[in-house]
Amino acid sequence: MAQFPERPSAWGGLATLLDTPQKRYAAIAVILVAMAVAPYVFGSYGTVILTNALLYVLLALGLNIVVGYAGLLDLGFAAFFAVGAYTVGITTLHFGLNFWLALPLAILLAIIAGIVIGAPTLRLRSDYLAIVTLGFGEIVRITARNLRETGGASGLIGIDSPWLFGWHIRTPLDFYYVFCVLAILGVIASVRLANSRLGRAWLYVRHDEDAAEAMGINRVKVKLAAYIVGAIYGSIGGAFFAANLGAISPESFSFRQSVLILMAVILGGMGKIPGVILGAFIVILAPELLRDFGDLRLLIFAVGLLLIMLFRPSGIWPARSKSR
Amino acid sequence: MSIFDIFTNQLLNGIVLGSFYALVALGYTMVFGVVKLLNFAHGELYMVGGFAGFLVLSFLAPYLGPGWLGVAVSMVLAMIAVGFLGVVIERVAYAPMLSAPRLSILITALAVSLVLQNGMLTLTKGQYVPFGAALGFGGIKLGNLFISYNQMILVGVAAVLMLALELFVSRTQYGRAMRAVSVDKDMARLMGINVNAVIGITFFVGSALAAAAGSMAGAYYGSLWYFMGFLIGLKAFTAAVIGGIGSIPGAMLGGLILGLLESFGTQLPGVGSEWKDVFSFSVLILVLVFKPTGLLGKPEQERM
Amino acid sequence: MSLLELKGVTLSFAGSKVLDGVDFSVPAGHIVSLIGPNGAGKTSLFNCITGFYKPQQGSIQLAGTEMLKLKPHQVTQLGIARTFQNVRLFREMTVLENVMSGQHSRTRAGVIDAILRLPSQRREEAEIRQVAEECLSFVGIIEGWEREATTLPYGWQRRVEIARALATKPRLLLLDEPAAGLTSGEKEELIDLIRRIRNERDVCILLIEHDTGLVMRLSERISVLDHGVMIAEGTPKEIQSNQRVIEAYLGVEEDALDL
Amino acid sequence: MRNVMKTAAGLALAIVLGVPAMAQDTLTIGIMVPTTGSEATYGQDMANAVNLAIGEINAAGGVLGKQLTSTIGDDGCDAQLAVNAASKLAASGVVGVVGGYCSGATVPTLKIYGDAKIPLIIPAANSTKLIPENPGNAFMINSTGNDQVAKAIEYFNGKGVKKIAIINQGDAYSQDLADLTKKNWEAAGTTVTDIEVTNKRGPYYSAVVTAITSANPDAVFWTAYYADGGLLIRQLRERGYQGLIAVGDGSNSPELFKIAGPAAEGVIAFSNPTAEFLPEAKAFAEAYQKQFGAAPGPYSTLSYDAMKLLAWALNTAGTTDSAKVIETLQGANFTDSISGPISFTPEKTLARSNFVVLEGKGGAWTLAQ
Repeated sequence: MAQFPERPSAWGGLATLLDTPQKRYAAIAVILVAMAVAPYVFGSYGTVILTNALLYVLLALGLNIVVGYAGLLDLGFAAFFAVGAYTVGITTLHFGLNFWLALPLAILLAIIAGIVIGAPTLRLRSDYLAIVTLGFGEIVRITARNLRETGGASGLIGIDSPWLFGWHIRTPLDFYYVFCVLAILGVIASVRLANSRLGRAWLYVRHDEDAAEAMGINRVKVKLAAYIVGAIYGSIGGAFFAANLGAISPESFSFRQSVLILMAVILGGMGKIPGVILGAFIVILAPELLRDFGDLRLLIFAVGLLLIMLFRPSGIWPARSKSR
Repeated sequence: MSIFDIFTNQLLNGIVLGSFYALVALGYTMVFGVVKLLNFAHGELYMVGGFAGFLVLSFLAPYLGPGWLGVAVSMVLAMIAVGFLGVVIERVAYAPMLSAPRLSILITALAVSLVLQNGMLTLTKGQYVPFGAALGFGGIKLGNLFISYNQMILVGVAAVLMLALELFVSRTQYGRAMRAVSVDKDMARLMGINVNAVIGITFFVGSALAAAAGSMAGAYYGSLWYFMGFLIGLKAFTAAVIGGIGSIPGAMLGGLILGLLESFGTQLPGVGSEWKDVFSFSVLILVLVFKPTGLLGKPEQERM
Repeated sequence: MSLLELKGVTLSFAGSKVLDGVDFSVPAGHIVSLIGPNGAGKTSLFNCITGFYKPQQGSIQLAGTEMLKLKPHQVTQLGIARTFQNVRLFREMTVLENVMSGQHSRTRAGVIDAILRLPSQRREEAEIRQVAEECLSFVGIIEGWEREATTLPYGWQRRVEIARALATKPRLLLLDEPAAGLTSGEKEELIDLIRRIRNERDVCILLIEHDTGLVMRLSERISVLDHGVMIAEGTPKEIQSNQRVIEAYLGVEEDALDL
Repeated sequence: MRNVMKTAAGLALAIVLGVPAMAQDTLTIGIMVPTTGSEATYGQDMANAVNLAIGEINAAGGVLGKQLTSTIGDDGCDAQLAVNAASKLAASGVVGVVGGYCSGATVPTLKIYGDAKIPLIIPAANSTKLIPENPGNAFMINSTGNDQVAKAIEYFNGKGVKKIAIINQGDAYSQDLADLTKKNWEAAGTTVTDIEVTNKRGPYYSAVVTAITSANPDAVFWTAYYADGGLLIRQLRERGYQGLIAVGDGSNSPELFKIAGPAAEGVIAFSNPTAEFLPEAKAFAEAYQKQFGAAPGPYSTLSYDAMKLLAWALNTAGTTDSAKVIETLQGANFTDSISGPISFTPEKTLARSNFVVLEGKGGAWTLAQ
């Protein structure tokens, strides 16, 4: 039976490449060491953009659950990102809440937001869902812009960086390691979900809603679960984003942001974790590496994006393993 | 101004704004109807249309003058040019993607829109470009309501274009082919319809309408900017969905409704210009919750 | 006693009646066939029973529980499983994963269990896997579980679909033309499989089938649907000699000739 | 696939590491402005002006005997991009940075420049919220919103304005200015009939215009930038609004007249001193026009001055040592600027308001009264 293709898994063929535990441990060790030493190799600027890329890994993994696993087109993912960031910003600034208390609150609010917008609309066909999520994203952004509590268009300034067991997470290097940990946790959770009852249900619903329902799967409930998990990822990313920058404003949560995260998911290879990680690194690093081209850099980036999509429509990460 | 005057003024504003939205929404809806693609680059075609109109006008102005004649001719030429641009984009970027996952085409469309936008940024150095039309400020005064000739012509042209499109789709051979392709591509192919040609025509017409709106907006409002397509693209998409994406009358209705929602939203106490977009998007979401296929969208096919 | 009981089920699409006051029942422990010419409304009836279509009138009960208002997944939870006329396995997923889908409604684990890999979740996963493997073995697929399901030969795909339905632990199994596209050898195996499902797993069977030979050999009761109306019901023998049934089928053939 | 990735990674490494390597006989100035995104227009204007100043400084012998070069860090008017840009500038060994256009994007960069101890001169961003975040190395040479509002209210009172409508664009700068105006205006017992917010990027202001005119204010105050301001002014006049129209310093560009046309006649602007009407800045405006083919933008003058100020500070301190340069800036009394003398308060904001009132006449700005 070996000559038949294996189905693409969340690992996107990586499992066949690393087919023994030894190889797997070696790969993990290499990655961990690389992550640990990267700041010393790439310097302070490199650390900042790597931190940024890791944030996008987290966000893209979250959106990947919604788009890649459950097949729901979401054009307003930045809204959950904003919910996390603003919850932390408002509660720590206005109510003097500790960051670690604000974080669960941010997650809770993101869950509520996910349910409020998802429950009535997840029945919609994907194109309609796209515009609903887009509208929701804009509603969140405009609300943040108009309210006094959110600091209006100037946003919130002076958000304290958190302490963890006597360690003040403050410098770019500190945050780099924090985001490393977040990204690793995000990957682990994503993999575990993919290989679970719920993860399979997302794929069933995505591939054939009718057949899934005939198998006793409540498609609305399952989709809502995907939506909520995505929201949680987004809000955790937002919370740490706020703590890292110390200042947030509505412009960081615009449609552009949602599109960038979506690009990361699709560019690398939807549904495949290495692909999503690769995608997140590309959307962040490419414009940075092109900085020396000045205002041409976004044009070059866009043309590159177009070429990638034309030559690898299913994303950069190979869809199937090479060994057939 | 009395309440009544405000009402009629905002009604007029809503209709003018709605005509723009409707023109741009038409392209969205046509392309979606035929190739089931959300063409995110559509707003950028509107922007390019504006610049094309400007370019043509700056050549023609010495001969035809910067008045309505010059603007009309440059609008038509801009429509043709951008129509072809639409066809080229379809051929180069979308046609190879039609068998790819749908989300990938979406990203391709976003990439095309980024290329157009940033290409224009590079060309114009990000500057605002004055359109250079001189249309005058004349108009008719009815009590407290002032309707400028510009507004009348603008709405008139939009109406004529939409009517022409409706006739094109319902009466001509191409239109029938277009509808056949939108229902079932493979069946249409079996019936001997040149599906690629139909898709090409659809892109041409849709892009030309966006260009018409773009150059009219340039002439009417007086300036162009590389980023001007973004917001209207978003709004037109919204309008198309409110009306029922894939439905041509739906796009017109959706455009008008969105225009009116924004105008009256601006005036409503408690909404105002601050919250008007939230207001419009909330209405959109409500419409979809209660009428999941938009106002004039075809009911979803029976499942199974 | 009837396991499934339909009374006056009426379904119309855009004004035209697809099902018109259908009364129908499946006695417990039986293999029942639903036959009728093309377009008689057989699949529509299946879709009504499984909750995909919402009949305008009538009542559908499973062992006394009214199901008319239930959604498809709730119907499955109550104990009705189905296959589809044109096999609908989940693309890009393995045979085993396909069959595991059947256990979804019988298990609980959620997001947190999955992320934390709680012992209860691991136990449940093992159980899901075990049930799926058992169902696959039961339908005679003992290898190739890791293959992508849609790459299997057609006859195998049909059996995977039946295994998937069995994994939902049904009381009643609806098979929509299970023999379509099978070779004669495969049909023999199918007859055997269906009998085993009923005998060994105590699952009641309702099938739609065009292969009259297979229907006559397998069924204990047969119901005949024509133009949305139930025109006959009885043992295979009774149906074979029923005048209305013969007319219904002949009528169709005449229509066919007109074409 | 693996090889491709290796190559890509190697390339990335090379580019990232390659940055700090540069020649020793030049000094690099960082320019942090948006050159992409919705604010690219203004960012370009500013970068142009800085480069113009650098050209002049180099022609006059450079700084500390070395020639200046510049590197642009595009902040896209976005907090995240700004942090990236600032980190890159900080890591590439610049001796000072001129920049900061969007207040929201500038705030999170203060920490980075502060940690790297790089002198930062902010020509445009002037939100009062920058002040408490300043680690001590940033100097704001644009008067803050408070100064502008004071000037505006003084002017409105002089004209007997009782009811005013304020319009902003929903960004940090224009909203801040609108809110400050509203607060101070109402504190003086006068009324604000209407606060409106328009979308950036959309020329459709008719509904807002109707909303404004229906409230019948004596004056309309546009607190945002010239491009959309020009369109709004056009539409206000086209719809028959007769009252006073005033604009903030973001709209003081002569480009306003190109967009608004004759409708901009008589429009009042509260402005930092711009080039065209200052006799001493005429040369600057001409040089700018000659080099870039366009008139200077709203913050071009200040960006030019910022660069000149930085060069002066470096020369005066006699070293590129940042502590000395910052000390020099703090004690600066710099008069070689076209927007008026520059000195700083202990908070490192401009010591005196340099706001003036301009009036649109014959398609250009002139000093009012």
